[in-house]
Amino acid sequence: MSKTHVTTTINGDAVEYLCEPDQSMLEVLRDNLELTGTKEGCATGDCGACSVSLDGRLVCSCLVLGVEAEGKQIETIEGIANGSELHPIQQKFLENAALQCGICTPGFIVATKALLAKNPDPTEEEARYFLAGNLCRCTGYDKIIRAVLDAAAEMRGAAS
Amino acid sequence: MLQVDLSVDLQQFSSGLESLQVEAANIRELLEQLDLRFPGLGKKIEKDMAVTINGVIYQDTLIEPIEDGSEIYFIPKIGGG
Amino acid sequence: MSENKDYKWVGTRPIRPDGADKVTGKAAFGADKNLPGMLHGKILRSPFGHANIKSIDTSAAKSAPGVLAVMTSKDLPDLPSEMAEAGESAVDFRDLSQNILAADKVLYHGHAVAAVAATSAKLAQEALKLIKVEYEELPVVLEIEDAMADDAPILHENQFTSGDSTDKPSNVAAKMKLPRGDIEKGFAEADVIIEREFTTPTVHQGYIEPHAVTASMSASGHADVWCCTQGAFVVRAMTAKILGMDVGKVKVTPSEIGGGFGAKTTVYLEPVAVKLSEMSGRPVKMVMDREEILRATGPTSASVIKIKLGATNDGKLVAAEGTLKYGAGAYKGSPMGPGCMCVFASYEIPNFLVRGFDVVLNKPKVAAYRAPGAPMAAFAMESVMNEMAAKLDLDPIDFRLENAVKEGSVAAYGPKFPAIGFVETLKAAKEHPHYSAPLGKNQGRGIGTGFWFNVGMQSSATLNVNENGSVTLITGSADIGGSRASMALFAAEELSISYDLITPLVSNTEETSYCDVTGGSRTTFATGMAVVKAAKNLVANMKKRAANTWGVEVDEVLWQDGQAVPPFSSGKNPMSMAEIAASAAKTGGPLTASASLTAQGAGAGFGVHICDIEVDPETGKTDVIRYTAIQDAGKAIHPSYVEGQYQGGAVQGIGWALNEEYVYNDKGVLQNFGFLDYRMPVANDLPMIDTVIVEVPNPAHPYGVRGVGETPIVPPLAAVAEAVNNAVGVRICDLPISPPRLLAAIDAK
Amino acid sequence: MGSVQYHAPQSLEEAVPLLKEAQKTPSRILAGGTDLLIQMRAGVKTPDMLIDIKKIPEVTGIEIGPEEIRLGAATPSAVMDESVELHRQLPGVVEGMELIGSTQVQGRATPGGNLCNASPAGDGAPAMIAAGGQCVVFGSNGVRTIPVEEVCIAPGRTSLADDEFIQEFRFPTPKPGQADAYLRFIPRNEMDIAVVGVAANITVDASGTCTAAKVTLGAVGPTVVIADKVAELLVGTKLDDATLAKAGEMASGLGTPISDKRGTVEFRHRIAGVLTRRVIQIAATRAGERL
Repeated sequence: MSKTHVTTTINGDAVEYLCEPDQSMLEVLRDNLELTGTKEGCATGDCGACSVSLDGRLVCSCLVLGVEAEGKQIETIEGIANGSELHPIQQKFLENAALQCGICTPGFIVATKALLAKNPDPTEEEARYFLAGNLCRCTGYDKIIRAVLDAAAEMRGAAS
Repeated sequence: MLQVDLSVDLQQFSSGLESLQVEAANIRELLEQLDLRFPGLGKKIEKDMAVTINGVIYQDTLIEPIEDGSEIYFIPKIGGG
Repeated sequence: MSENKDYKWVGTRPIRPDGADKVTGKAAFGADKNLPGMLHGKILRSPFGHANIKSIDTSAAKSAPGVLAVMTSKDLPDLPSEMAEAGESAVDFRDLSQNILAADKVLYHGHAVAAVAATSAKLAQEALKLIKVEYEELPVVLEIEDAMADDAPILHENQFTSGDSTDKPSNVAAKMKLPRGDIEKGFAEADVIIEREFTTPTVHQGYIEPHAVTASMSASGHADVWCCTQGAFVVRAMTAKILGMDVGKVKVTPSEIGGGFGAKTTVYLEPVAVKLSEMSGRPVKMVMDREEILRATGPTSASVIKIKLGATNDGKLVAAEGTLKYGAGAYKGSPMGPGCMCVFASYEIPNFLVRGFDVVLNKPKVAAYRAPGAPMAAFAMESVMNEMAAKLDLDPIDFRLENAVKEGSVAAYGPKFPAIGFVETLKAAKEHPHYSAPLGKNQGRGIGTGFWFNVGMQSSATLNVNENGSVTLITGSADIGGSRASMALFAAEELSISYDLITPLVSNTEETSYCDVTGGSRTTFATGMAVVKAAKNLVANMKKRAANTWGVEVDEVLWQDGQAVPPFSSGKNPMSMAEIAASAAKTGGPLTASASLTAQGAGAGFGVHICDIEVDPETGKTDVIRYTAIQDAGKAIHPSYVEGQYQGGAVQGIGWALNEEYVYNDKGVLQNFGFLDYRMPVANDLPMIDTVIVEVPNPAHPYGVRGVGETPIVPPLAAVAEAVNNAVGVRICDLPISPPRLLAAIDAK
Repeated sequence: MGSVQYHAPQSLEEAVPLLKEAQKTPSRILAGGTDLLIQMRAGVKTPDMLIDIKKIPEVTGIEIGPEEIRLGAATPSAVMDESVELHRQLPGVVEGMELIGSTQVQGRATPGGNLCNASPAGDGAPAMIAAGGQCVVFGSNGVRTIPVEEVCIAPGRTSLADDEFIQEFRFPTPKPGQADAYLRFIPRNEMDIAVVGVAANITVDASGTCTAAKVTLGAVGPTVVIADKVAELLVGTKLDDATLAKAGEMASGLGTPISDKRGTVEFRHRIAGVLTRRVIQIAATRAGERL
């Protein structure tokens, strides 16, 4: 049972870890690195709670192996805020009451950041389509979608 | 005097009697009186039922005062998700 | 709409106190707790839907690498069959214990049989394969009507229908009867009678967070339990009872909870984790995977409900008959009772008869799910109400207004209603622009209404004033949907200080007084009541401190804007809360106030939903295109989270109506055990969910609050079905309205 | 309990010894992993060795030439979706891949992986077959080329040997007047497995007459059904409503679908007809726009 040594970058920090070759990135983040902000809802890629960005690409960390992170850049929910200053997406989720229990929230915020990087001015339909892989059982999505569109407007305003 | 109506499920204790009048100043006294008349009824209510006084539901309380002339009905306790 | 000018804080929408931790990933949920030296526990589950357990041999597993403990039901005390209070409702602890680890029989596929604790989850999983269980397979019974048949396979040889004088064991655990008037006479008076039978499938609450616990038993026999639960005190009571422990020796710390909807009001893992910790001498963590959750936790009942309804031509209901059969899963205790009490609760009907049946099946034991029993009952009754309105050529809202219960109406379940808001809610729906908006081709609109009792139960709250005048607010009520914000708003309003000065906490069972579960839509109502009461005690105390400082009579002191105000004649300056707190040492010691109560007078909640759908008539696919949820909240303390309850409940109901269902094979094996095929609504299945908060104050609450969490899941099922009917002209009585079912119905038209 | 070995060869050459080893050791090729990792976790697949091919330059990327389009087998569907030119040339092939799973899954899922998972309901294969796709199969003994339809031989089984993987797909670049489309039916709007999927690749001339056609159906049989009879029916017509209706009817009778948690036999037949009609219409409209 030899473990593999992996050198990677997580939220801008150079990180090294040992993992089993069949450990998922989600397990590595949560169990090996204690980055528990990334959540497990299904471990089959169907709920989006474990969303992270891998080399700028939105993925479910449960569908990535820890060994695959070698030499890559990973961003998790822990890397979204700038120190103690919330990212506009985080702020808009709070202002719009876009969370109830909050378990899906990290995944939604990571996914929203990926959406707005790709499409700074999404329509409601585009936002719903892009985020269809993130399940929320509490909110009915209404306030989440409003927060996403609100954050997009704010970020466009800040950029212009 | 309180007007007490019994649901079908409780009438097994009262040999089918649907309603009766009881003298009581609070829920504890009411249940004691019912148990005296129909052994087991008061205990059954205390364990499994909520008491309604003029339509207001009281659950898990013995001390609630009851005004004279009130209408009393018992319903199963309610939980929820 | 809900902003009330009389209040400074109540009715506003501040950011929730726990929000920043939840958007940054810092909030600790059930699976986020780790302890040094911790083991990982896994459960061996039944591969059969129904079987006798002949033997279990755990010897090989015990000596497997990394394994420190293996347990079966033999390691739990043999509890007598006994109904006992467990916080929210009565449970039979023998059933609960055997559901956690099967004793002589497995009653559903996925039923827990044994548990292993090992140094890693992987090793625990491997060790499960070494446990040898000898089963004797038995026939399964999955459908309610089959289970009630004379020749049905019997799940429990010692279960007799409660109230029946028979010595024949039955799958019918209990019956219920609720009569009024004379239904024969009533139906004889009716001009129109409609009779239909409805079925609803087994569905799951679908919370995203898996059940998770970390437990540590100390050498002195004191158990420390961290878990995600709707009620830490209930976990404590159940764990102690199942393990034969003193409740005072069990400490339960609730983590943040990632959704529950009723299913986290019971225990599955906690007693097992504690026992494994005791056996191994190490902390034990257990986390379910999604497949285990769907196979062995939650769901709510499948139902078969027959409704016969009679009305006169002028739209008066004269008679109703309802037969409601609910599947309980493996052990007795479906929500048959509340279902029967709800089914006719919204209307004045002079003659009715309701019969209920609680039926056991080879499926997981049902758990509470948002207004337990009511959505199925309302699907049936509201569908018939819609059909009746159409037959009588009446507007469906007018027809309901004609028969709606109001203050003074005698509820179908017995008592007389105090002030309620059904009529106001119906009127708000009728006036809403959505109700009269034009529709396109293949589109249809439907309405449904919903009722839920709401409950009070036990709560307590403590306010500790810090030396700068800020306040720590402690309760034991799990916060699932923003309740800490509401608690802080109550305290801010009562103390008339800034919301930001209040830090509301959810504490563990050893550091706060008893609170029942967050369920029954009770937290804002009942725990809120305790916070208000504690705050009033605190204000009284602070006025006394100020009066003593000034040497004036306490009843001369006013509390205004967060300060004690002396009588003008005293010539003294007002004392702020910070000043009173700073001088507390000299005026009697730390400032603290607590209150506890069994909250009475929970106000019934009524909702009306308007749903527009569009059907693809060639495929049977249905899309919800517009939706409005209107409900009486009594008083919305934090309107955003009230709206959130309406929206979330509506969408769970939409899922129930359109696509969610447990699909079993004939051996009782669930086929759709993941989120891929258990089809909960995703973001692009839905439109925005508009809301209207109606406020008819609950006279029993200091701020008029009614519970709001459960009612919203009640109306959607019938609203969606009626919208489909109005779009394509077929009345679906069997949920879900999945594309194959709808297409077949369109074909059969 | 043995642990899995993980290898990520950087080149085809580096892969050769690993593929040789794969003839002796139970192994799986790892591309996007969106099926494989779930199957491993569920204990359905228990390889002792994983060969991650994503670092081999030849297996990713898109090249569009005048005669031929090259698509690396391990190109994530999100990358396919972002290629404007691929969308223009083979919109149906892109549609098949971009319908798989969520945005998150799109970031990982690959056409080669989708094909080799050999699910009867795989969304990738129908349009790739309709587009006349060929697979370049790399093995420890060299390279061979086979049509896409020859890869899947049964649910979960492919014709590839233990020491082979798909390196890339090659499609003839569509001619003027030629276009494709893919439609599937799912009960929700996202995140489901196809109940039925249908692809059409249609060529029309300036008069609107169909000169060539290929129609393929997924999830109505153990492998993709190539509806040659439907294609024959279309050629020579102007794809008028009556022809399309007839094509739909014909498609309804094809295949040997099963009843399962996702749909019934009857429903699958019905939907196959509806989708066939609709997808031909879409492909024909696109074809007309490319004249």
